[in-house]
Amino acid sequence: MLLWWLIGVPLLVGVVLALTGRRVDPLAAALGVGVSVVVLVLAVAAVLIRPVTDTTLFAGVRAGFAVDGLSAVLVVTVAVVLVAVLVFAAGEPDLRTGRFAGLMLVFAAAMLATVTATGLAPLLMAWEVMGAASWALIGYHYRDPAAVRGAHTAFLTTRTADLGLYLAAGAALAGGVGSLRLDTLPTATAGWRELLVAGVVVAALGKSAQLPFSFWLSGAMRGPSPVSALLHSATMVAAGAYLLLRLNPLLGSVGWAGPLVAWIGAATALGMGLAAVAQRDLKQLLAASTCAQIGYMILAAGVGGTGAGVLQLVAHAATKSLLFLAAGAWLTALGTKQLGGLAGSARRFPLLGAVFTVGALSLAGIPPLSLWVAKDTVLAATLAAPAPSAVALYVVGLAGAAVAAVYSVMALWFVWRPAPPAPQPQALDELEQEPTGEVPALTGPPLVVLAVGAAGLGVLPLLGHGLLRPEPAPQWWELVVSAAVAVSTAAWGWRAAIRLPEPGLLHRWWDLERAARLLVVRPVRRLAEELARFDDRVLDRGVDATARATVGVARLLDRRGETAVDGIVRGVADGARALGRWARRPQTGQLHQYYAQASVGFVVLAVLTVVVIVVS
Amino acid sequence: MLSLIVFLPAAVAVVLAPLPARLPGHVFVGAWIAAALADLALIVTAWVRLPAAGVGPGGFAFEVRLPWIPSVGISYHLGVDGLSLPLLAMTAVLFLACGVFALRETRRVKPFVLFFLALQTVSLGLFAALDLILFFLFFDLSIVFMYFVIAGWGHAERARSAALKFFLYTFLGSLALLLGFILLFLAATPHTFDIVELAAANPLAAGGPYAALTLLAIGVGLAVKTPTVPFHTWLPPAHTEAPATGSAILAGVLLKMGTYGFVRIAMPLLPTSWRQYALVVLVVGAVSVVYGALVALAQANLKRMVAYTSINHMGYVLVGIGAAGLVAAGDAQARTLATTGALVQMVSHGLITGALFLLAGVLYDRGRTYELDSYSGLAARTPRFAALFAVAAFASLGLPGFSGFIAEFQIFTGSLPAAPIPVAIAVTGILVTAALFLVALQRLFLGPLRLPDAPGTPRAFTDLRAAELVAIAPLLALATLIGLAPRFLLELVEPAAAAVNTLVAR
Amino acid sequence: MEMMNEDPGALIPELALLGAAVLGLLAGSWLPRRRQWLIAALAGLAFVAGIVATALAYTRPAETVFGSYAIDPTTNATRLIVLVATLLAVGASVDAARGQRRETEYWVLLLLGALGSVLMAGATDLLLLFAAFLLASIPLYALVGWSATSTGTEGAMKYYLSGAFAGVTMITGVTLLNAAGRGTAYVPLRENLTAAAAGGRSMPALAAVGLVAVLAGLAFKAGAVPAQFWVPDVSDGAPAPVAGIVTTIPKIGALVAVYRLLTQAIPEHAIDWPLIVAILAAASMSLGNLAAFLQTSVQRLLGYSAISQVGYVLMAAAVAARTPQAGPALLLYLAAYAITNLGAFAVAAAVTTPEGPARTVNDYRGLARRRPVLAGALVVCLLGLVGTPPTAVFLGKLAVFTAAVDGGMAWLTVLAIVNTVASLFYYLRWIAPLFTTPAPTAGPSENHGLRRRWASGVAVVAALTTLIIGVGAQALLGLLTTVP
Amino acid sequence: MVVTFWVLALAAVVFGFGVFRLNSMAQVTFSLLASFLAVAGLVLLLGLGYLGVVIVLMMVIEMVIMAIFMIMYMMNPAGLMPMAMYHNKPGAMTISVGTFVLLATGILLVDWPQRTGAPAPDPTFALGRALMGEQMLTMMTLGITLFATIVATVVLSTGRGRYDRLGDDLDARSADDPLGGGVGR
Amino acid sequence: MTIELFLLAAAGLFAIGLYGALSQQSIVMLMMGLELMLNGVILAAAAFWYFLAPAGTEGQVLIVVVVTAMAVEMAAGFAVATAIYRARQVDMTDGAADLKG
Repeated sequence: MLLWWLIGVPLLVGVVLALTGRRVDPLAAALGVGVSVVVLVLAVAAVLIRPVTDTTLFAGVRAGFAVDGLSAVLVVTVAVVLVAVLVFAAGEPDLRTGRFAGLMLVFAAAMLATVTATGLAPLLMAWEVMGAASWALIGYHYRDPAAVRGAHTAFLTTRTADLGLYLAAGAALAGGVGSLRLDTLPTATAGWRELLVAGVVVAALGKSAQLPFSFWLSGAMRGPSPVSALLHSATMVAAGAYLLLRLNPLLGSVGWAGPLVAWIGAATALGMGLAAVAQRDLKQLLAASTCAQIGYMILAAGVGGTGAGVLQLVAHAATKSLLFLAAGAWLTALGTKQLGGLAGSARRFPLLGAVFTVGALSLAGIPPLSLWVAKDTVLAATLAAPAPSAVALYVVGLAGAAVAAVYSVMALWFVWRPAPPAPQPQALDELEQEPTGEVPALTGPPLVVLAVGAAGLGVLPLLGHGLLRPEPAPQWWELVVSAAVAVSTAAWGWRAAIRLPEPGLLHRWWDLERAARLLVVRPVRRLAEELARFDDRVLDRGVDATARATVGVARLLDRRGETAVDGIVRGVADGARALGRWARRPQTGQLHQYYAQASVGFVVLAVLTVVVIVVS
Repeated sequence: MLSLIVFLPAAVAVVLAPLPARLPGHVFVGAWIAAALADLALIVTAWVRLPAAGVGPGGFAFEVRLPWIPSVGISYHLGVDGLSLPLLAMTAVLFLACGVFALRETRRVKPFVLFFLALQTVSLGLFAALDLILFFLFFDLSIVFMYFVIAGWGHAERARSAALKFFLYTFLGSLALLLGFILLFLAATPHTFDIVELAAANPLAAGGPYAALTLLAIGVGLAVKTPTVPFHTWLPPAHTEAPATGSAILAGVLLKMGTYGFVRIAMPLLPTSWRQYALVVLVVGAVSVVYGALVALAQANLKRMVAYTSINHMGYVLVGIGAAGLVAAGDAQARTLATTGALVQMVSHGLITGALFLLAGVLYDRGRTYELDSYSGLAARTPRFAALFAVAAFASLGLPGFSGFIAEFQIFTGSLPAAPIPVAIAVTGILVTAALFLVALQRLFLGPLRLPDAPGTPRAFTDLRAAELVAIAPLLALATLIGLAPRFLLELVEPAAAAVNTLVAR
Repeated sequence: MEMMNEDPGALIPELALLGAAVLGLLAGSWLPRRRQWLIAALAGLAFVAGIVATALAYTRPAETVFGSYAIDPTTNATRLIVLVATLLAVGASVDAARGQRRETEYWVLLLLGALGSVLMAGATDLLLLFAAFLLASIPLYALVGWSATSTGTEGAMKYYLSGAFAGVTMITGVTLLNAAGRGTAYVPLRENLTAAAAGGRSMPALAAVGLVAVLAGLAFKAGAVPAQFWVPDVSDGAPAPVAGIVTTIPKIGALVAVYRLLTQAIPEHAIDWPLIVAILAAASMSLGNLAAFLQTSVQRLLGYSAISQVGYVLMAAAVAARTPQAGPALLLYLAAYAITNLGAFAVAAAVTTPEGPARTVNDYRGLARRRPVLAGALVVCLLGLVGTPPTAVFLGKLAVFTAAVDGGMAWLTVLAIVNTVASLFYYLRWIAPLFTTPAPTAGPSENHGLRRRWASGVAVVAALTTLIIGVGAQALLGLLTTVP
Repeated sequence: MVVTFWVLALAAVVFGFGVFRLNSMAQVTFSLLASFLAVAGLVLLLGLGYLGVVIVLMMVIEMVIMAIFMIMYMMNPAGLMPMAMYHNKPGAMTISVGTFVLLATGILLVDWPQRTGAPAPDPTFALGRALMGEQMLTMMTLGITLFATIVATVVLSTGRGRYDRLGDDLDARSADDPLGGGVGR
Repeated sequence: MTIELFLLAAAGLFAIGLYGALSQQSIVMLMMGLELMLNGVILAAAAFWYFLAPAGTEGQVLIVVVVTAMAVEMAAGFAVATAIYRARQVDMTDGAADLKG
């Protein structure tokens, strides 16, 4: 029951808010925050009580929800970030609408359902709703074509990957797992299991914006910052990682899955980190960084380090949502999120500057902040893994950490750089929105809470137990090495920040989107148009063509020249008309011609009959 | 009881017929709404009482069987089971919605209402019929009445030719169907047209070319009505030219007659051949799915687009029932899922596409065109319309939480074991549908506001009126209900689907 | 010479028609012009009496009277169909014939024509068949020319000349069959032909030529290819009720005669007559349907439709020896067609324009609003001719198709299906204008012409009957299924 | 016998051909009559005396009537002007010659069976028995047909009926006829 | 004097008659063609009777029927010719060809 409340309350309130229209707008923000607090309370209760529900969904297919160790962490994380984000959003004037609050709640419900689902079917349901909610939230400013385009890209890309889950469900059924329960999936029969795993992996990579799907996250940055903070840092993108962590036993049951996933994670960590360095738009930088950081979770999942992955997830959630919210606050206040335009912003809004610094340093992996611990835990798990390429993965991971330090510090350098003496009026043209010049008071508390989390969550392994105390813990030397790498590259980054190159390829996120458009979208559109033309011209006119041929024959027959068939009715009708004309020709009105035709008819018939008799 | 359900609208039509046409339209529409409500109430009663009727799997409830032409084995035989009852309910709901929607109809209201009442009777009758000839009777009459609706109340002169095409094409299909029925009739000893008896006797159990021809005739007949690629070309013009309510009924109810025919007639009565050619059905379904979706993507006309998505959605149904015939490949649970999914898809498509066509009608009413390019940014001007349309679009693209997902998920998971590659290809259909609906939403509602300024657009571009809202919202609400809590429907459908599969597997 | 059954009591329906004709002609000579309707009443009475007598005699065992006339369920069914159809035709004609100077003769000719049609159906001797053929032809020539209009007379001329030619062909065929089978009565004919077939191919070939020639005559009566040429011209030229009569009444007798001749006189193994009939069927339905496509004159359209409908009936005849369902199917179809076709012609007789009778489909614009009941009747009749359930013709088609498939002629059924769809096209050409608004130039069309109540009434009755038969077919089918 | 046959047969065919070759109406009619008479002769030759005579009588009368009609309607009653009243001659010739060739082929190829039985001593008596016996209904029907023919020909050919002559109520004192005579009252 | 010769003569008459029926414009001339065809039929019927089945009477009755039919058709033909002459002053079939198509 508790679980139904946990999912149902935000869902229902969200739907009602989203559909009621503008009448509820004045109340929306408060209602949203209130419900999110309720959700937090319910989440905490759920963690304590650990409820389990299970019901039939389809014939033999179960729909179950449960809170266990892994989901407990996620439920609380989601709830906390939700509260923080909604409180923050309450400060933003154009987000104080029923639509926004409602969609956020719907999204949260879907996320909560995703992480508590115990079966593939309910997971897929929640998973897809999450995608749709993200579409609506990214495209919140629906008059902005870029936002809408970003929303489309995000939804369609993730849905493409989601097809993997549909296939996985079918494969599971075919493999003998009729109930589609997650914990029984590894028992699927061999051939189908491979398909199952492949489907799950693709879906997870897509949702988590891993290579090669990362590009959608770039477009998604056109959405409001709180959306980015909730969806594109803490929750939705992490869902893919969550899925792989959750299905770790399944990955383990197929030999190639673990290494593949691990390498994709590592590659994303490094590759998207490099892309982040090339970004000069703060949100784009953060987005690329998100891909990279989630790469570590994926890496952890690939090497079987569930605990490490969860730790990274939680730490990253706090850190990144903090950073996004800060970026959003600046965007509101200053009207820009370009690093160049943010000069002096940290000095102008000291609180923002402080929390942003905490977050960025955590992101850079500077000890003793949370991501330093988390990342090292992941790397430790990597080293401990039996995979033959463990060392290589470790090195790539470490390189990724170095890159992370560079871009984090680069961003810090820009925001702390002294402001130009006076803002140029012409610079207004470059602004992305009207600056308000102030940061609402409401934004403070959530940022502080998140900053505390970003700084302190690294202690979790010391306090926690079970999942939160991942084995193996990083060796002391590992911690030292990574700290050294982080600090040194950070120092280099601080000095080189202004001079860091922005190669076009990296700036454009490795041209992944262009590739997708070139390889997938355009061919499909072409195909669609061709088929439509085919449909109109060929299928529909197939009969028409026969008709035209018949008309030709009719003309040939009729030397006097029949008037062309006027095509009021196309297709069959045309042909039939032509035939009809032809069939009327015997009816000349001349009796002697009737006689002649009838005689010939009967003679032919009689001859035919006799021939049949003689031949037979 | 069933006879009452089926013939109540016709009876109302008979009562209305002598009234002078000069009476205000509300009188007629009101009577229609009342009839539809009463019918719906009766069907709900039947639904509730169905468990009490104590019918085993494969059995029928509320059966009525009267000799009609006993010397040739034709009887007036009605009955419902889990296959037909949901469709009956869907039909009643859709007609009710259309009735409410038609409150704004001003053109020749009396015959309009009479035709719809007649259509309602034949639709309900078809889904309750347990005799091939009775089935054919309703099948054929549905074409006749729909012809008059399209020709009489469609858009301008082109409607006439679209209606003609519709009539000729589907009539050809119906006659192919009749040929198939005759072949079935002749195969059975004693000769009979009774579906239940034929299913029990399984006269063509041996298969062979005769049975294959029978299946071909029936299959083509139903495929035209469904329609599947390549028999679909009547559908887009018919939809484009039909009035909104006509389109809703055409897509929502009449298309189901084809797919329902497959599960009610082709599968149980020709199991051997069905198994033999199930892969063909499945592939035709998969092709329809992908083809319909892709062609819809390229459309610039909203109604044509929705029409093509209907081809796509009906393709899923074929995939599901095709998989059910691949007995050797899938286990019983998978096949039940596939068949159940196909049945749910019928109900779901009826509700969702009905809503979409009614919404398209609203658009036409305001802007006098279906061209997507003529509109932009309507979300600001008409938020309620935009919201409902968005919901309908997402429901149609198979988003979880709506009935479409419940159907499609079951179809995919249930069919994949049977034929992985065609089904995997078919799955991409949901992606293309997603793309096309997003594009449509974007063109219509997002971006800067732009309205068509053709001379035929006299009135202000208003948001949904109360009647329109009351007509459309319940359809989507039902689709959502099925999407979130499908058990009430599945409890009914699953045993029936399993029973059909048992018949197919013998 | 063996004793022969010469019971005139078995021929009451025929005698009733004859008696009414003779009495009518005599009485008509002394009746004032306005009182001639009494002859119509007399004719109606004769038809009703015939129907009653047939109904009473229905259960009597089959017998042959006068050595050449079979009174069996087939004949009885034909009697019923012809009598009912003619009764409808009387009703449809009243408006047109009422008070005309030759009204008496109209009814007399109608009675005689109907008598000829019935006699054709019952004949079991080629000579009687030919005599009945003459009787079924001559009065109808006069009926077509009865109105003495230019087109009516031209129609009469073409009808007569076609008929004369067909008659020559038919009697030639009778001669040849007589030579090959050494007899004209069906039973010995069959025996002798069977015996002759064993002795070589000469006699079957001779008989085959004869059979084709006899079928030519019957095809003329039925309006089948290749003796169909008169049909459109006559139905176009004659007044609507007469056109309805000539495309309906003789057709019934002729097709039953075809059926009887083929099944009773010609052994299938000697002559491949199913092939001939199938070819005739295919040609008739295709040609009739195609030629009807572009017609705008409704009577001409119905004329072509009549040709195509013969094709469907001939399907049943083609499989007559192969399946027991053929006979009932043929009769059922004929019954359904007769009523439906007369209904359609009755509408054509009832609708008028300011200039006179409505002749083209455009004259029917807006009829649905002007006269909804009549328009409804027309829609029912036309859709009935297409074979839409629940009309009578649908059941006829169902039965015919079933018989054809059962008789191994599925290809013919497929062709018939394609043809049915094609026919829909031209029937819809007529239906569609009913629901459009009339052309603005047309004035108020309520006040012109006669109130053709009788024709309208017959149209409605025919439409209702076709629906009633369609729904309650068991009663009719019960009468027909006793046919062997 | 054989000579008679050849003469009569040739006469029948040649006179028959003459019908469509001669120019004068009178000649045409009598050519046809001659053809009929030749056939009647052939019938007589085959021992059917009664029928032969019947044909002769019938045809003489018929041809006389026909001659009258010819004179009534045709443009060239006495052969004063050449007639050109043909159409589609080549087609007609092809069809008729083709038909003849086919018929002749058939006649020559058919394996005609042996004669079975012998003529009744008095064929005319046998004919009478048949007409009164098994063909009675045929004869009755032909009788009715003659009745119908009378009615039909009157309807078709008379321009004026009793109501024209005697008024709508048939109560005129004297018939209103354009010419005198007739069965007036 | 064999059956073949009789039949050839009959066929000749039939074919000549057919030619007339097909080629003559005048209604009366056309009817003459038909008569001539019947003439052939009479001859054939008589021959069949004599050479094949002289014991039966069908052949004779057939000739009676043909002769009657000739009379009936002639009468009807004249009536039709009169009627059409009265209606449009023509006696040619070509002149009455309004009904077509």
